[in-house]
Amino acid sequence: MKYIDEFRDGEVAKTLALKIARLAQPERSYSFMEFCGGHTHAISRYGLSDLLPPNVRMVHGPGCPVCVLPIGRIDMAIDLALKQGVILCTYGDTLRVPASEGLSLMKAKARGGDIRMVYSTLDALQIARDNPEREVVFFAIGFETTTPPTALAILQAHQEQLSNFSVLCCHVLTPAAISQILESPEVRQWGTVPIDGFIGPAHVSTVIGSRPYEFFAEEYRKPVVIAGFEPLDVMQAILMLVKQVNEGRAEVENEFARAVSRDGNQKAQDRVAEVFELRREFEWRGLAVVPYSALMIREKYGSFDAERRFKMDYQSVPDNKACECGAILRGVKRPQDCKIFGTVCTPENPVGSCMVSSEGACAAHYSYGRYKDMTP
Amino acid sequence: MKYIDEFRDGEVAKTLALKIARLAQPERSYSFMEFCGGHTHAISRYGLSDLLPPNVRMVHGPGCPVCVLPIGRIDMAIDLALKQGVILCTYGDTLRVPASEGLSLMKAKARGGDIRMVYSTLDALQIARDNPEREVVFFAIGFETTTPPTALAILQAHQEQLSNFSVLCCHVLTPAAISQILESPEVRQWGTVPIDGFIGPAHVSTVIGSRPYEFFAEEYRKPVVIAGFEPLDVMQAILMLVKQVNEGRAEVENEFARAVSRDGNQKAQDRVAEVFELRREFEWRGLAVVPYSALMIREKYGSFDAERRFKMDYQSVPDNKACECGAILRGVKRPQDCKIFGTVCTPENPVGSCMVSSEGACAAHYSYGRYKDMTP
Amino acid sequence: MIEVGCGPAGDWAIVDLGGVKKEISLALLDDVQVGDYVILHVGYALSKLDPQEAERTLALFSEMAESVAAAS
Amino acid sequence: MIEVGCGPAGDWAIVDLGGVKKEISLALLDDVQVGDYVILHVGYALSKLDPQEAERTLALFSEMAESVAAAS
Amino acid sequence: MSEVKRGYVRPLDLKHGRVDMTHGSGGRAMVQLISELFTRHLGNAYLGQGNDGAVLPAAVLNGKPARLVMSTDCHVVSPLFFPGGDIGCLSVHGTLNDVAVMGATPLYLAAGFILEEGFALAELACIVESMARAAHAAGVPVVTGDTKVVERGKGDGIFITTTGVGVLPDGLELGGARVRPGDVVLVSGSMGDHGVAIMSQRENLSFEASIESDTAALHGLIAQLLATGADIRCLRDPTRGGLASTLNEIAGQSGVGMMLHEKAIPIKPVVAAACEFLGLDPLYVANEGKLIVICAAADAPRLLATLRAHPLGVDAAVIGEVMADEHHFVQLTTAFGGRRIVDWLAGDQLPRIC
Amino acid sequence: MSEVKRGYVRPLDLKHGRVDMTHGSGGRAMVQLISELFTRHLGNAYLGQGNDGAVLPAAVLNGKPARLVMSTDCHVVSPLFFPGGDIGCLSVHGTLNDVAVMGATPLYLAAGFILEEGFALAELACIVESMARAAHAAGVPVVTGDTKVVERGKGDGIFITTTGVGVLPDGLELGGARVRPGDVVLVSGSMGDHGVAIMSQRENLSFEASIESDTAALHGLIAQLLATGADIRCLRDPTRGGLASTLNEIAGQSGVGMMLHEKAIPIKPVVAAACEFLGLDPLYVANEGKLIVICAAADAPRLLATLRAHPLGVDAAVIGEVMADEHHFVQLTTAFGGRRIVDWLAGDQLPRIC
Ligand code: SF4
Ligand code: SF4
Ligand SMILES: [Mg+2]
Ligand SMILES: [Mg+2]
Ligand SMILES: [Mg+2]
Ligand SMILES: [Mg+2]
Ligand SMILES: [Mg+2]
Ligand SMILES: [Mg+2]
Ligand SMILES: [Mg+2]
Ligand SMILES: [Mg+2]
Ligand SMILES: [Mg+2]
Ligand SMILES: [Mg+2]
Repeated sequence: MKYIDEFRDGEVAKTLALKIARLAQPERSYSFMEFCGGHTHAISRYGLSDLLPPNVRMVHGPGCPVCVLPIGRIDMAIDLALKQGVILCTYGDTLRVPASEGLSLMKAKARGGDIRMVYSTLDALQIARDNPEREVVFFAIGFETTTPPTALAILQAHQEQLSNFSVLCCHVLTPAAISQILESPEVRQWGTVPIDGFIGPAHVSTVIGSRPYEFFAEEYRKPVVIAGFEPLDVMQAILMLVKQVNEGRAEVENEFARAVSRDGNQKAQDRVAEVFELRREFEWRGLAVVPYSALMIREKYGSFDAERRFKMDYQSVPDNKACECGAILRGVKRPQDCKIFGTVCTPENPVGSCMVSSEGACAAHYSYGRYKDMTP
Repeated sequence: MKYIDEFRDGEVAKTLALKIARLAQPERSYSFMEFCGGHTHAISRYGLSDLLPPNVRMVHGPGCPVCVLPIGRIDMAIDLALKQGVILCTYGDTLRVPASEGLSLMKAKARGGDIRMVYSTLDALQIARDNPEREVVFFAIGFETTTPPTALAILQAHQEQLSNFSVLCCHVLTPAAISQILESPEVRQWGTVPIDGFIGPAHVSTVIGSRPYEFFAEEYRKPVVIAGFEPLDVMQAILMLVKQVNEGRAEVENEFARAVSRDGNQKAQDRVAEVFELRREFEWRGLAVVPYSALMIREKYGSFDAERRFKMDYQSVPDNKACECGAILRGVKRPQDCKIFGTVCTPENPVGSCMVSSEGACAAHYSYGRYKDMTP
Repeated sequence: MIEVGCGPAGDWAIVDLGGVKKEISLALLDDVQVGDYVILHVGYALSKLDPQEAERTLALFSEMAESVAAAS
Repeated sequence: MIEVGCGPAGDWAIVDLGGVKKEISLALLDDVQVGDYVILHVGYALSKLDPQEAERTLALFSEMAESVAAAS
Repeated sequence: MSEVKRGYVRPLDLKHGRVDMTHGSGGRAMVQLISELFTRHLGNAYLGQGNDGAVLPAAVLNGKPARLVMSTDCHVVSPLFFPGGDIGCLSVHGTLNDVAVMGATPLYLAAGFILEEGFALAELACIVESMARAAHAAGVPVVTGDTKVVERGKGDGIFITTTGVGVLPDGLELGGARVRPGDVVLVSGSMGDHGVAIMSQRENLSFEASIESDTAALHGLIAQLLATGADIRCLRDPTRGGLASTLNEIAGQSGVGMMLHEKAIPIKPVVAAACEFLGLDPLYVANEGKLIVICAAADAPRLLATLRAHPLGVDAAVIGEVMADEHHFVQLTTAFGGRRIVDWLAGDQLPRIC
Repeated sequence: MSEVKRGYVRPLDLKHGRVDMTHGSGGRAMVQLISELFTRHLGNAYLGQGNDGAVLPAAVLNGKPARLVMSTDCHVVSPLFFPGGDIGCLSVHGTLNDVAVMGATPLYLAAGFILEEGFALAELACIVESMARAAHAAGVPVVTGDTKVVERGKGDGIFITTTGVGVLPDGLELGGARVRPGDVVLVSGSMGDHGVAIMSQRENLSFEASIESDTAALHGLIAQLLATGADIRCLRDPTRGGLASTLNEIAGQSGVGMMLHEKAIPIKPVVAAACEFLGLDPLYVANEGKLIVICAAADAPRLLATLRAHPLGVDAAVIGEVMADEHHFVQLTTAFGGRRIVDWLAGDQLPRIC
């Protein structure tokens, strides 16, 4: 597969690893946060941490779309399916995120909810066309990559006057999350986990471009390297971050220049701006309520807003007490620091959202990396 | 079972048989028509013809409710189920009656029609209550016995304002059918099958009483004996008919006096009169179009009339050319006179309606009596 | 007929036939008492059974039987 | 990207990835040509892949490799 | 760092849990369902092997290699729980009986479960326990199995397909084709109990009647019949389609006719009454613990005696004879003195009974 | 009076006909379906016996009584027809393979059909013909069967449960619990073909890829492996849950760990590409004609050679080793030089693949 296989070459990886090992200064330690779940997955899937020297440590960030959904948002979706009787369409991983009362969308489906996994908003629109007598709600989650398709779906529904279609909008914003982490008292105060730099998102950046990261680099003096999702991309980005740290630089560099420009995809940004506006505040799992960190549907398209249509109010629900997802999403704790990791909480019976998707830190560590925790 | 077992006593039957054999005059033959399918079934089920002398012959009449339904009426029901998407409720035997294009309600059900067998109009009402978002149509067939429950269902739906319930009314009238047979040119002209008397209906007569038969007895000089559905009732009625014929009488006698009065069930008649009025004409299978032989829903309850609600027109459809159901229903032919009896037409694959219900002449003969046709 | 007058409108009854109990409607028949026998059709009682007439009919059969027995 | 401009609005395309062909939407991306490589997400093309930049990145890897090889 | 506690698995929620699609995925959720429900209740050394199939001791009878008998039945009964039983014990009896009526000693059962998404684990547990009890009582283990989960609306709670294997001694030949004119037809008890018990639960019929399904394993009774050494031509359990359809099947296989005697056929009054209500003929109603025995006339009395001496055969009766008839009609002399055909069941307006 | 033409039955309408409830009633309509479809295509002397079960020759291998192996699988695959196969042949291969991986020679199959009201008889005929071809090619007859019909909306067209019986020579012991550290893991060919072929047909995925299911009967290949006399510990077909789940199962049974080598695992480029699209890992995708062989290290080379010499094993490869590990982890060295766990499949967002 062109432009994929070349970026997965194990031989090249070895040399990159060697280079990182040489550049990393033994007397200091490097902690880099990969913001994106896609990077988390690549790191675990390819066993990248085995290739890094012990003093270069990757910290998982809050960029797994399902991980940051608070329980109350899943509860709203379940309510739509079970109480309002809608056809609820959603992306696959969302199905297993734990909600209140031991439910999840998967379990709500087993209880009779008409919940359908879709691969694209186009599928959800088609389901709405095919079931004119039913209400069809698309449970829209994700960062800036999944937002433009949702915007297009609403524009399309508007044009077709598809009056049985609506969207439960839970789209969130990457820059707001990064700010929150950088301003989190824990992250700033807990001396043992300083973040020395960020691997910037791949797909998100194709949409928003590299410019939004310039603020962080300057304001918080943190180097950012935007990287593709392939393992060599990640290795290269780490190398570039080590260099910046060594050289005392804090710049935005673009390892993923083959797909990311400084300004991003203007057409996609326009569509998003047409349909959505900033939410005054939004609760994230692990990051608490973050001001202006999410999108809501504009008044003009209000008839496609499931929250308006079904007169729903968001109810905050506390996470399971034992669950450390919040600290993990902020990069303060690691999965293995959670007392119930791998026992009560497993991918089959996730207690927290980080145990659901393979982009979640706990699931990635459980599925790919927990051999490291074992006493040999 | 009290009042049932006593009327099925085989020992008594033997003495009744002996008595009939003695009374029946060897030089003449007796042909009696049992109007009702219930009697047809009893005769076959208990093997009554084995107990009769050869010159006493029973002729099956048109009193099997599903047998007299013309194809076009079943087509209307199928259309409601397949094209209008209603929940169609009907009594069991109706499911297998052949319709156009090789269909039946059973096959329409396999093709996706939501067709439900009910035991009572009460079930149909309940289905309508349970499915407020669906149209529910009760396919109402039968003679004067099933008409009062349909009338009650409409009155009840009216009272409850059950606006998704309606009735495809195919209720027919016994006296009109008997008249038609007596006035049928074939029956009157075809010298070989003179009808010497009638066994009058059991359950129908509990509703309409014995009075309506007095007209036939007088006008056409035919004895009528109303009989219960138990085998001894039938034997006794035959005995009474033989006597009347021998004595040259043509009276209405009531063997079923334990349940039938001269005036019938006035309450039931009132309910029927409240809801229904005479149809100007109705096509019967085998008897062609018979004037004033069926009921339709009065204007007042017109919103419960499926024909009005779904703007349906009755389309007459000719029977299968080979099928002799018409002649059989008029008593002119016997099942075994049909060329396709037992070969192309069997209870599994009925071609005509008489092969469907065990009250139908062909099905009764096929299922219970065809050993008699076999060369030994 | 083992129970009469149940249901909201009081026109329901429970009948017993050889140990099988079933709820039926009395909406088409007045004055039914516990102990009465009724003719049933599609869930409705259509008419009461007159025990005297039943006995008379049965007697007619027996009479026949006797007269035949006497004659043969 | 093996076919571009299908569908009623002309913003559909068929992509080929290692022998797998799939219909995707070009509604978020202009000026796509047959032969272009694109970044896909949930059925949409999000951006075009710049072959020169890709080569440059790959060259960067190789360069590293050489420099390491030379050093060791 | 807390070390992973090895082997810990949060147990199935047997009270409120439901089957979901992950239980059929081939992953750990499926393995958990199998071990906490199926293996736990049905467990035996064979099932415990946990391989793709069960390895079973050789098919040997009295030291000699014996022929095998194999039979399979899908069970789709609705409702799943009915007076006198449930789909679990029914699925054991239904297949054991098919093996046993061949004259074979049933040895092993396999069970395949098709579960509908949303099915309550509590009901599943009841059903599996009932299967386990039935298999245990019959002395025939469930040695292998399979579980699939289908989406809601693509199934009906649970379907169970069981397959039985048994051994048949050399020299014993039973079968529908071995019946000859002059043979005698017996039944082991009253007809129609199972079907009426099922129908009494059907929503829009729901009558009340003290009738239970007769579901039972017949191989014990059959072993006693075979031990008499009588000349048995054919054994069969009159399940779906009832006595009438089963006898028509045999008549066709052997190319004979039969004459039954209505008065001789045992039918419980309450079953007769329920059939009267529903307009059904009890001869077409299903049984799940009854046996048809067709034997040489001379052997009928002692087989009848053997039947009646067994708890499952107390109401046994001789109900008719086999005769030559090129039309293969099953006929009946009515209690009334008349005669009629007892034909195959035509159509079906009954609920799913097995 | 026209005499009844004996034996005449209007044939099934295989072109436009559909399954209706009467086909499951136990009456003549059901008998007709069985004879015109099932017996006609699957027909053999055993099935032709037409009794409640099939009487089968004794379980003897080389003149000695042999142990039996029994296995059952329910097949609920959707769609019913997919590139390279259909539910009919799949239901034959799926069960034959489970018997064969036990080391047994499959001898007999039983088949239970659960049909949904409305299912087209034409499709049913295609499926039964495909089963018949597969059974014929494998030399294993379907000796007994059962058919049930459920109401529309209570099934999904057709479910087929097959049960296989085979014989296992004395002395041959294979099983998931016999694997030891130092053993070698082989696969007979590329992983994930079947699952990707199924997914390519899924309505809202529907991608185009020239990939066919690998569904095939493996007992011929297995016989050749056994004939080498090599020390095979365990054979298994990595079906539902794919290679990953199957190896985890074995690791748990034997109490060992495994180390696989990503580069060594054969995966077709088109399968890799489809998995890339769908965000799946091919190690979790189902196969229906592939074999896992775990053997003593010394025997790996000749087993690999034997596999590669067979048409079903041309792409065979050694993919890893067994090692001691009290945690029973299956691990993998990535093509990248890293190391990770290959865990059980968790969750399931895949269509029904078997
Ligand atoms: S292991 Fe589970 S409970 Fe603990 S932090 Fe991770 S997701 Fe939350
Ligand atoms: S046998 Fe069939 S076709 Fe002939 S008259 Fe009777 S119902 Fe009609
Ligand atoms: Mg069977
Ligand atoms: Mg059975
Ligand atoms: Mg049987
Ligand atoms: Mg299996
Ligand atoms: Mg269902
Ligand atoms: Mg199996
Ligand atoms: Mg299998
Ligand atoms: Mg297997
Ligand atoms: Mg069967
Ligand atoms: Mg379906």
